[in-house]
Amino acid sequence: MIHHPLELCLVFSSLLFCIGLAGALSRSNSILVLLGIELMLNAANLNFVAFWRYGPSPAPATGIVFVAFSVAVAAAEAAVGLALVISIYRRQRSIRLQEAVRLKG
Amino acid sequence: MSFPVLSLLIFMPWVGAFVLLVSPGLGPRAARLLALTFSLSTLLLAGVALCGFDPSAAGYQFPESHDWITSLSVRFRLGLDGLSLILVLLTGVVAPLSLLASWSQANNPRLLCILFLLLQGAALGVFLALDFVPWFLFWELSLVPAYFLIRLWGGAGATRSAYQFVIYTIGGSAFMLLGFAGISLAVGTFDFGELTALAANGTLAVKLTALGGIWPTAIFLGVLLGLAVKVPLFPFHTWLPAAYAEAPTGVSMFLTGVMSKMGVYGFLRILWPLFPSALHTFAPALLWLAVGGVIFGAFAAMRQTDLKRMVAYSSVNHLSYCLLALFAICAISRPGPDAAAAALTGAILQMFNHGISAAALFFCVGVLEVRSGGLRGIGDFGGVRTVAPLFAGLCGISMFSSLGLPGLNGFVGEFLVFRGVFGLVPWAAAISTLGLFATAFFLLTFWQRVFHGPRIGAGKGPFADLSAIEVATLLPLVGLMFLFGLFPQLLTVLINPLVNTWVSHLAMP
Amino acid sequence: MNAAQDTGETLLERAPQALRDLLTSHLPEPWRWFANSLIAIVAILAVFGLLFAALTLAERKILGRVQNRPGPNRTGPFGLLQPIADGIKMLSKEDIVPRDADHLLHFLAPVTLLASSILAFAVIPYGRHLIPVELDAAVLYFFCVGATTELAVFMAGWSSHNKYSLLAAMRALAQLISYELPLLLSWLPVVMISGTLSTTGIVAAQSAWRWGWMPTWHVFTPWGLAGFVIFMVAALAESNRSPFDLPEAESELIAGHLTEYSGCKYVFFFMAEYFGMTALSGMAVTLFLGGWHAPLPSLEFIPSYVWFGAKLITLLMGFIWIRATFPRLRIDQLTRFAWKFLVPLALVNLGTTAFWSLSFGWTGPLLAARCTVAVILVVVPFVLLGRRLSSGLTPRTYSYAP
Amino acid sequence: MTTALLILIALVTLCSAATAMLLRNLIHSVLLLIGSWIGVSVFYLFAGAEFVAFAQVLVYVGAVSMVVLFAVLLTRRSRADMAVSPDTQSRAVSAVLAAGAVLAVLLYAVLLTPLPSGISQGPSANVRQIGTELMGTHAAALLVIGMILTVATLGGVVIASTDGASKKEGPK
Amino acid sequence: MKLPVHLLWLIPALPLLAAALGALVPRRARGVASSAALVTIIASFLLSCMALSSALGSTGVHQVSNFEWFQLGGGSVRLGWLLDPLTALMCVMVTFVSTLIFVFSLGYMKEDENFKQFFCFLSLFAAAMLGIIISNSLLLVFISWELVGLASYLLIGFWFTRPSAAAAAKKAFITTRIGDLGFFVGMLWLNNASGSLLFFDGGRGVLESAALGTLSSQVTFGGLAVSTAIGLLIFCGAIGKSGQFPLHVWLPDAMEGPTPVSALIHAATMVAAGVFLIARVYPLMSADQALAHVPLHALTAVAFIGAITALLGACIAVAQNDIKRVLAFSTVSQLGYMMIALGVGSWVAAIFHLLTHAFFKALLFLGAGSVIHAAHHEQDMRKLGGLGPKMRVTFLTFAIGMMALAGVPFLFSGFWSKEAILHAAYEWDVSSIPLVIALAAVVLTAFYMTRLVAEVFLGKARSKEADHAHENSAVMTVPLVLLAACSVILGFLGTPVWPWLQSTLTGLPMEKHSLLEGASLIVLSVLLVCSGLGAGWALYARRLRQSAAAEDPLESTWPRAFAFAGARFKFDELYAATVGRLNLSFAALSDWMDSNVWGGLINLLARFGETAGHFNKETDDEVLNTGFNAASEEIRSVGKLYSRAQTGETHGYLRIVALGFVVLAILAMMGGAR
Repeated sequence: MIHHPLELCLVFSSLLFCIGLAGALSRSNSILVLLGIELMLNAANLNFVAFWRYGPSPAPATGIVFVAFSVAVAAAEAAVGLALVISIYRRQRSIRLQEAVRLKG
Repeated sequence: MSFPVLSLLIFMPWVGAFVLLVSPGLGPRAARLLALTFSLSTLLLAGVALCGFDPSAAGYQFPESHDWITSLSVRFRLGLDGLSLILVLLTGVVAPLSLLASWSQANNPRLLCILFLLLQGAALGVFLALDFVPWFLFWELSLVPAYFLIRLWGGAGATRSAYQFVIYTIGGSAFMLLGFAGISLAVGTFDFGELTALAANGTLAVKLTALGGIWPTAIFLGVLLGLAVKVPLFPFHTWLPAAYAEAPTGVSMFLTGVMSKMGVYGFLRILWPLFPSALHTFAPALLWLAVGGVIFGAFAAMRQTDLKRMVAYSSVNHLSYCLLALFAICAISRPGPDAAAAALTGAILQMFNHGISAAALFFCVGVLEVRSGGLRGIGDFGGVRTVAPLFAGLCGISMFSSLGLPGLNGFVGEFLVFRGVFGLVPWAAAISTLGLFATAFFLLTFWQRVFHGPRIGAGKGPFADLSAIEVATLLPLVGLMFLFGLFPQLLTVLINPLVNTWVSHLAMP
Repeated sequence: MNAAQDTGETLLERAPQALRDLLTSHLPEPWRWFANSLIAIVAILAVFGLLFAALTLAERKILGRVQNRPGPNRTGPFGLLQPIADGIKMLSKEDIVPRDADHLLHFLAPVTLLASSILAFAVIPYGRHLIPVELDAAVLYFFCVGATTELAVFMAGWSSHNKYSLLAAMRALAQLISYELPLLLSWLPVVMISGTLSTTGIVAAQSAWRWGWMPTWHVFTPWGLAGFVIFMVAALAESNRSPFDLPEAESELIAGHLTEYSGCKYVFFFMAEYFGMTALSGMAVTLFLGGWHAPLPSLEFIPSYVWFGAKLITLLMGFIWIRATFPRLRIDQLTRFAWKFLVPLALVNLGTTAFWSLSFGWTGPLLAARCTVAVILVVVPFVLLGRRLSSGLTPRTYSYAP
Repeated sequence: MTTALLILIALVTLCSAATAMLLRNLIHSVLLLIGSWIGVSVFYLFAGAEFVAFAQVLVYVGAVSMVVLFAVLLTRRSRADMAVSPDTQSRAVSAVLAAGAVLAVLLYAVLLTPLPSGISQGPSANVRQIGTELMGTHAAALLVIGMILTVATLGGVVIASTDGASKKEGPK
Repeated sequence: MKLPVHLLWLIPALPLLAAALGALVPRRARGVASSAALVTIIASFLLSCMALSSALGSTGVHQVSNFEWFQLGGGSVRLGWLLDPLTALMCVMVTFVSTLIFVFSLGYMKEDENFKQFFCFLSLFAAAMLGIIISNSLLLVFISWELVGLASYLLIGFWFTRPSAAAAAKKAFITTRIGDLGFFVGMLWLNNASGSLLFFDGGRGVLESAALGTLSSQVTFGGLAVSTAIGLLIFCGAIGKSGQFPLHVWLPDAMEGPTPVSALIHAATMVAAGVFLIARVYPLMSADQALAHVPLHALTAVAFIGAITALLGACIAVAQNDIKRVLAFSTVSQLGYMMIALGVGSWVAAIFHLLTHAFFKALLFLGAGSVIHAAHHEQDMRKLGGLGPKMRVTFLTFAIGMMALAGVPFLFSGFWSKEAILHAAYEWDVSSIPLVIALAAVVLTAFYMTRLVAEVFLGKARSKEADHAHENSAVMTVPLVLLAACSVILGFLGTPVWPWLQSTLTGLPMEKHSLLEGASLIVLSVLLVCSGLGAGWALYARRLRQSAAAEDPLESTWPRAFAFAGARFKFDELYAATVGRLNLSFAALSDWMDSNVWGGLINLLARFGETAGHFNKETDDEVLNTGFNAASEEIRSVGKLYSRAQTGETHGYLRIVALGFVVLAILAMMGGAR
């Protein structure tokens, strides 16, 4: 069925993405939601690399560069996101996402 | 293009305002010093211009000309002649001193300085612009900082006065703008030089007449109204006492020292050259108004119990002398050259002298106000001379300068105005001498009530004599009073060629 | 490998290669690769395992001498067999796991740690031809493997189900993360100058001789010296060595996150610490001390791996010396030292390096200027930051219970 | 053989990710996720993207995981609480449905799109090239990323710092 | 030694310098200010003597030195100095009297804290007066004239903490300024009519025949010659400064100043200025004399004003109780004399009287000052008395002054100068009223001076202050003695027998007359003087006042008349009721017009604008906004509906995003399929 590394990568990344999505959608713990999103990002990064490596018109290093950026942004996102989580926790002693519905502290 | 000294003159204060604007962390003292430095730049650059000024030439010097709105043939033209130079010098003297007078203003000094510098730049722009559009822009721009200065730092009734001041003035200017729109429609240019030339050979009048109907008269009256409100010409003066009285001291100094000259300047620079015949037609009536300003201004001042209002009314009286001179010239079909020259010189000198002495008087009232915690009624003081002899002395000199004591600057201007007007319209001069009497009367009453007699009211408490900064504010003004009172030649040499040109133009038609 | 003949290397230089080739040359291609790797792994494990044993002994002996006592001297001649005795003792001890512990993680933690520290050895060039894995991003690999140790520490602390272990693990993590930054920043200049992340490339960049005798090791440049010092300080902290050994601080914390470990697992941690120290030293040698290059052209006849070993052992002795010399820091002093001193210094050092790199073509008097400026750029921040760091520090006053 | 290995790794990665999403124990979740991140980085390695692979491990394993673990430890009240209460049935179902729909669409797209036959000899980018690319073509983006990271760091510190909040609320 | 005319400016400049110095030095530098004032005034006196010698060397010639002050248009404004015997004599007199007054002030003002300022102002006063004297331009005269006004203002109000002094100073300045306005207009007119303000300018000056001819030949309103009109306007200035009716009211009030100031004002500087001015512009004033068909000659007006003033002053002086006020009204009266002399054509006699009067009036005032100083500032002569034995020098010198003023024959200067005036009036053929009035005033003068001396110096002390009085120090008595000597000697410069002064001033050869010419007038006046003295003696010296509260003999006889004169004929009240009220009501009118008419118009306009705006607002509110409100209500309800989706539930959002992605992807694929 899978006869091409690109296809493999794409299927893999799709699955990874959907796992992340399902996690983000289903879990109420905001940390886990964030982690799900990180997974989705990873899946996207994998696509970058896959298309860079196996894609029809490979460019010098664009895919890698984009992954590098993406990783950096993911790190930033994680830092800010988790800081927010801590802040939310400090306010309402819980990190359940359903309870974080008010903008006002 | 040579060194753009005039542009620098105008924009240096604005640069200062900008610098202050972008440095919000500045301490009040630093902000004031910075503002003072930029304000003094005017004096410095005026000195530069004075050095390069050719006193024997009548035309505009240091010309600058840049295209601006080509589709409307608007140009950014600047030029300097004797009249402008004198007023620029006046601004250079009064503006830093006004700033110095606001030195102790603790309420947001940075903003105050910014507005002051904006005001200064706008006033300089009015004195130097030679095209109507930039001129008018500067003219209106000067109102904005003035409004805020009065409104934010003024006394109890400042809001209302500031409103009245701005609305009244803008109302007048609106008519002027309309008038110039009409002129532009008729001849298609905004340039003062070109317009003057057109007016001199009659083309302007012809073209305006071509507009038909009452338009030529309406245009003239529009421009007249705009300027008359600004000067102010009696009876358009009612905004003035309120605005001057409610403004903080430094602002009053600047308003009376510089801004009130803008109107007279407009009369000399715009109305007179552009509408000689219309002005001639209306001059008899206007002459009555000017006489009315002289008399009623002085007598109304006599009734004031608020010292600032009193000085403000004396401003109405003094500025009316300038207009009296101008209207007297216009009222006569062929004025004698001597009398006309005396009247014109007198009017210009009177502008300068009034700028100095009225500013000094406002400052003195401001000193009283500060010492007494905001009181400025004539009955609130007494015997101040006992405790503050230095203040009394300097204030007395300012006062005598204002009432035209010979040896001080005020006399020269008034004498020349009267000499000229008497040669042109004797009855006007004779009636106006009543103004001289009334001025002496109310100023001496002021002096007697406030400085003489036993110590009462605010003079009773601890009343400090002038501080160093206050002396530094007042002393240059007093020094100038003596200087120009004894050597008027210093000023007349600058304007003689200009006056001669005007007089020779008068003789021609 | 063929180039070896061209350069006329000595037999000793090629000996390891030759030995390996002798063993694997007859195998088919994928197997040969596999066998080669296996040999390399075995060699590394053997060499560094022995080194570990020797090092523990040496440390104990040296510490003993420094503290004016004999050190281990009962097992074997001069106590030489002490490491073996220790090993046997530790391995034969009971492996105690707390009842509430997360068993899987409790087991995984030492394994991960040991594995990651061994993995770090993969990219260090031990000699002219002795490098297990030739990687383009070798330095990056080295440090990304090093990052895994943090994970292991956390796992150890958390899985023990002991609040003191957990707290200690957090403290250790704080320290590791704090010092990871100067560590990474300190070698960046080297990468900037040599223009590669490959360890062989970096060693090659230090192969020249200035004036015919002076090695162009990075440590002999102003920025290199600063980088080296920062690197070594950070390495001390990363490997939890004294004076930065508060995560385990035997005398105060009962070994911190290792409290609940015993027996074999404890040995793993112990080994991992020494392996990590060795690997970092090896990396320092590679990055700053010219790798396997001889210090003088005339000494090149000695095989490169000997030189590498010598440098490595020198650095390790330095570690031990420092441990014997300095007292332990307090945790606030520790983190402050990292964030307020090392990180800014490393950042400034990056700037210095940039200047160095930009002024590459300068000659004559300009060269002197280049050196002067670089030295100033290194020394002045050092002095200023040092003054800042030590300002306001007064001897702590303790209030004792009456 | 490589493909088989890859598929194996992919399966392991996916399993660990899925398990991580299902587990109640957050710490285990995180550790499993770390495993899956490493798996992804192995994919990178196979694709010849060494630099990205190592960077991925460095960032995710070395940094993100640490931050997450810290966050987990800082936001729990008790050990019992760490086991997150089971989510409502409906949300789980809807989540799976949504994810399934997305997956269906993606797989449909991936599998039905004709891919170039044969493995192209893809580019191998060494670190130097990447560096040149980063500092050349993408210099602006690099600067922006640097800015974002700085701001994120500072922002994280500001948001998470206790100074402001402790005054208002104080410890419970 | 002669002083060239172009250096004449040194004479006023030196005291001016002292004034400037006095203004700048600190208050405690008393010695600096006073010595500077003294030194400069003495130097000026010496310079004046040099000027006199150079003027005497060329009598009848007006030496001038003109210069340009500033350029004006094509021309310029010029000023100049003038040196002729009139100038020189006046300079000498002013500087000499000033010197003595300065010296006297050293003693009189010793205790005052503003000692320094006093000398500063005194110097300014002297400088301004000298400026009037030496100027060759009406403009310069006017300038100095105003400065005299300023200095008098400062000095009269010197004790400014007293409200009465402050008011008197203001009154003096304002009253004289009313006259000055006339002067100012006259000057403008003169300038306009002749094109110049220089007196002598090589044929082009206004006092030279060409200009005078033009001026007198032109006719203005009322048939007056232009020169008459200008002359009368200039005379207005003189009326103000010289305290002539109707502007004499300030002069008695000016007694509020320190006594040396009064002496200076009354003797040397201020009041003399008016007389001097008329004498200076005498050619202009008399230019219309040749015209027969004019309704009024300028000089006629001068003569009548002078006559009224002379009588008025003398009458009021009789009823005054304050020493200084008696002297002040005597000055008014004597100035009237001088004006009579000017009016009847003998400006020389006027100047003669001016000079002699300056000395003896200075003597009298300083004597009064001496008394006041000794009696601790007690000025009411009813409370004094018996000072003669205690203050011999003062008494003797005061008596000499009194006799000079009263015109006691032959020995005293006042007699000769008054005779000259009476002769001139006698010879005037227009009217004899001035002569009659002058003779009447002679009697009154002798009478009130006798009253003054008797009340102050004779009898016994009627108060504690007077009882404790004793003679002052030499610094105050020596000037008195010197002035007394001069009051005697000066008269012999202008006797009919040897009229040196007259010939010097006019530049004509000396015209000697024997005393017998006009002897009848001399006899008459001597008789009148004697009757005045006798009446005074009879009423006041024979029956000496016993207590301060005792009634005056005249008062008991004519109480209402005495009270009316004592109240100065209620001029102040009259002015307050007429001019003052007019002034105030006009000011009130101006103010009312301002706030109600002009301001009201503007406010009306503003109100109109406001109303328009209000109307506009109502329209907006009612008509336009209703529609907008309805529409925005719709929008808002839609928005509310939409906002229900904003739950804050992150999961919900994520779900929608996922579904959205699916929908989009499906759409894209369907699009791709098509």
